[in-house]
Amino acid sequence: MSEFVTLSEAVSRWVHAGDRVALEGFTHLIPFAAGHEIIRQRIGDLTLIRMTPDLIFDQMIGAGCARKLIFSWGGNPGVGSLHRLRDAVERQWPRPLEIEEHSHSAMAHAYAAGAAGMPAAFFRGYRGSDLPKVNPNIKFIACPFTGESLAAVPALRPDVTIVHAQKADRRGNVRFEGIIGVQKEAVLAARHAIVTVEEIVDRLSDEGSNDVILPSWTIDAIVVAPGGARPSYAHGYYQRDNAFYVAWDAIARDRDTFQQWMDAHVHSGGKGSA
Amino acid sequence: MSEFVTLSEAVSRWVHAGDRVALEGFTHLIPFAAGHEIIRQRIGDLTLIRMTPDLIFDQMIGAGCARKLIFSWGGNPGVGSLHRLRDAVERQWPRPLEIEEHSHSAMAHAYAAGAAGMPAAFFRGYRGSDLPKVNPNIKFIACPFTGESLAAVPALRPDVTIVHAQKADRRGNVRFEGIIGVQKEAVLAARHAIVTVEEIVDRLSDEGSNDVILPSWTIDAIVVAPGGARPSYAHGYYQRDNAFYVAWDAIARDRDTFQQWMDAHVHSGGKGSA
Amino acid sequence: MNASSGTYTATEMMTIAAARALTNRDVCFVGIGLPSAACNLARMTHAPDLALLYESGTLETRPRVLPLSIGDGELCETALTTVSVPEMFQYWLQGERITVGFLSGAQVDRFGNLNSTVIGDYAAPKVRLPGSGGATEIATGCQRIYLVMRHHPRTFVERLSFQTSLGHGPTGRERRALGVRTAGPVLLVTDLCVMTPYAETNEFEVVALHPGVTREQVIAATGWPVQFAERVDETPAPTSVELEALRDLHARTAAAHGAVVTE
Amino acid sequence: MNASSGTYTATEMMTIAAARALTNRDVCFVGIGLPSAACNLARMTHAPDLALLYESGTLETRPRVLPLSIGDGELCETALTTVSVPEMFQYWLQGERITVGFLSGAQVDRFGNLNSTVIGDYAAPKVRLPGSGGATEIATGCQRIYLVMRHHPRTFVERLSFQTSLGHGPTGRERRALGVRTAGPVLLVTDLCVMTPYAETNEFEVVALHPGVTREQVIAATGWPVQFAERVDETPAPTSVELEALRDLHARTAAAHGAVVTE
Repeated sequence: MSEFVTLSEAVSRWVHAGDRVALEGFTHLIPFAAGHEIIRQRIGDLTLIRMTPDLIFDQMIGAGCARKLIFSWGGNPGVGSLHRLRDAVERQWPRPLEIEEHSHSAMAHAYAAGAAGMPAAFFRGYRGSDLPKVNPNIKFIACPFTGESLAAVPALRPDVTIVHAQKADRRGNVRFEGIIGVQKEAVLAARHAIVTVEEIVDRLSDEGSNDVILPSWTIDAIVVAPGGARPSYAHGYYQRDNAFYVAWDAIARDRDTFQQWMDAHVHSGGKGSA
Repeated sequence: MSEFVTLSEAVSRWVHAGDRVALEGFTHLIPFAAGHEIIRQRIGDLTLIRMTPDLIFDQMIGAGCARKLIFSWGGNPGVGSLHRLRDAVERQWPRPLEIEEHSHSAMAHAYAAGAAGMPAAFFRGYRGSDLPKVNPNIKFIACPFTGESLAAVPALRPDVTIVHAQKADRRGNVRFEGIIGVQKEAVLAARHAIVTVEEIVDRLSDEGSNDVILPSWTIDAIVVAPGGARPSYAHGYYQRDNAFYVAWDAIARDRDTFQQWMDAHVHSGGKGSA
Repeated sequence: MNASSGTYTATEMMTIAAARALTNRDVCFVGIGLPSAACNLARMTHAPDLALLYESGTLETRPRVLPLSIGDGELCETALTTVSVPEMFQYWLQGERITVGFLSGAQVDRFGNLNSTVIGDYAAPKVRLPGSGGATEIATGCQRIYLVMRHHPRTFVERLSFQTSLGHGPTGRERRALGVRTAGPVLLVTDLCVMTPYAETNEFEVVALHPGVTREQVIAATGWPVQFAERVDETPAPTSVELEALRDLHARTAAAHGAVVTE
Repeated sequence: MNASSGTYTATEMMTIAAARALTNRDVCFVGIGLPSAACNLARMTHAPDLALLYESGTLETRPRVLPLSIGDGELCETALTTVSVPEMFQYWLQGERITVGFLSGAQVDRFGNLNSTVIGDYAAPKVRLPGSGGATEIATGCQRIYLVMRHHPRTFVERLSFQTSLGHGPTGRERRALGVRTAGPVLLVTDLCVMTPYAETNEFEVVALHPGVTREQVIAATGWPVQFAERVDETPAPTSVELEALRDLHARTAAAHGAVVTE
């Protein structure tokens, strides 16, 4: 059963140094507030998992939280590079970063396999790509019926998954709307789950619906964090801050301007809740 | 792109003797009207595919349409046996019926694999069951990462899938509501798809929704067939006729009463449309 | 099977004893029939937060009447949400999110293995039963399995015609050998008694007799030489609260379905 | 790269030439950037029923402005419906429901293989690029692949640093050997020309030069000894309808995003 707690408590109870931590949200509903709290609590040695690292992992990697990154597309969408990610991979700053690199299809299948309790995902993938040469976690099996070669990757099983959603009800059930990405699978694949939400409501949806809802008993902690996905967006609540995504390119390009920005906007902020 | 046609045209154009035909709908939205049209057109030698054969396959099997049945639970829900199915299996009447028997989990995975373009489905199943001893389409593979034994079944790839839905819009997109079962997967797994619907509407859903909708370009034929799921039900339109499910037990128990019922209610009915 | 014992029937005792095994924190995968009555009774009495899932995809459903089928509209209308059937089997059952699976069958053996496929030879069956449905993977995917079945020598058998669903296996020891991590059947409630597996053998033995039931009745109704635990309790008789809730549920159900409902 | 040729830029010519390749019956998996502009231009001009899918799960989306990212709210708000990302990759892409996949990359070779992973050695890269994203399985899952890239010798290379996505393979013949049934890259539109694979070798050759572009310009901008088809046409210049639609789209986009948008 989920508990309603502060962001600071959620992160300190369920995120530990060395954990495998997934923060999902496909462009939409990226859990920035929670990522910043991890940075503030200086939790390190993490294996960070995310299909699209985006600015949040650029910040966490630049802040030194990550030992390893599992990902499938590491850019600033529509803008260009993630400079802190590149600095870590190309120049080991602020520390070396091990990478496990996949395609989107593989990551999506691996989360779904984790949610489904499978040890691995099997799919038609990686044909003719060099990625299997550099990632030993990509293997191939023969279909027992047709003999076709199929790709296999281990299921993703984060120690904790953190996502942001629009609404929770008072019983701690959570609803996702709009671009729902891989959030449901990432939560169900994890040992523990933290969900930050825009607000608590009395009723999540109409009777007899097929809405995307996770029951309370699949979640450990719910944190009310209005604006917790900014500068990404929350469908029905606020828009993506595209200008900030563009501005980030200049901020992150230089180690000093990055650290100044982090000091001013992350380390100084958020005591106890978002 | 889907075409709007009559039931009679849909069945004669897309269902042929010898085809593998799935009629899905999990208790809810069972495409009875379409099944009756197949019986009226006396299309035979079919491989019928359905997780829960229900009354519709009892009728089609009793009418002699089926050469083979692929299924996972063949009862009259809450009532008892499907007597026409039993008569075919136990006493080869009106003709011998080959059966390929699975569990629900296997059938659901096999449809999903068909929808996903996979040759087979891989899942954690059939452990300790005798079903693999009697169904050569159940195999096991070793997980390439953990060595765990995992079940494999061939993907289901019907020649044609027939389902019933609440609504189509004028462009031929279709929305499913309520208990959605395995209909989406069954349609996407098939070479051709026929959808019978309660009504045509101007607008299927609100802006920005996650509703269960199949685009026009995944469907061949749309047939307006109000009541086309009776005596099963259509969420938002009409209730399940539970009394008929109970009454069917006596009708189907005897070959003569079955044939009289079929003559009176199926063969005499539905010319050209439902 | 309406042998009344005082002011309640044996079936009522069975349903109530089964309902008592469920707790407020359980997440339960519900089969139709006896399990459905027991699960909803528990939810309507001592376990209001019990989460019930049916294989039709309804998550946390709260039906006001018992469904006739596993996919009745009532289940969807009162659910937290309804997911697809593949999702139900992939993320919820196989994902091991379910604490209790409630099963029944046409035959059970001493190790809680179930047959719901055929009586007689598979290729030329004497009786063709409905088949597995969800049972095969429910039996291995849920953390624990509770069984509810009417006691009868043709049902409680020495040897299954067909093993549809794994209990503790033909020798009582197969789960671990097959790599199955879940506990399997830990409770068997009948209209005569309550049984649990003896720790060393996994053979189901009688741990409680329902009020008024004798050991001889159980022995006569069991197709194998049934064992009794060192200490055999008497099942507490139904309370008036339990009985009233169960009878109200059945009355509402009969009124809603407008027809007899087999249980 | 704003070399204007008359009253339109080379980038406008490229986008318009790419848009023309799409038909009203196509179902198109759209990458961000150049592909997105071309696909939406086609939808707004000659192919109003063109179905656009973005990997964020938006089915048949009709954005009024170009998205900055692949998951902008605009895509969801104007979609027929929005599915999960696993479903998008399982049922829609891998299910081979898509007729055209539009891709770009940091490097392309003569056989349409793409690199979007690293420049230099993988373990110690000179430049770490974003990586595959959806591209690896888009390249094999869609019936046909159209490529749109700016022509430059560092982009059109003799040898890729890393083969992220399969075109016709390192020798032009690998698709069939790998059991891939889809056609792969059949069109490459640049800011200088239009290229298609020569049937016998699958090597991309120039089949049309954009107005005012010379063979020498193409040769200078290509990192391999580029071939020209026996007959080389001139790409029809943008019509005023095409140009106006594209410029309106960019103007609406700039207004909506309130910032510069890289294309």
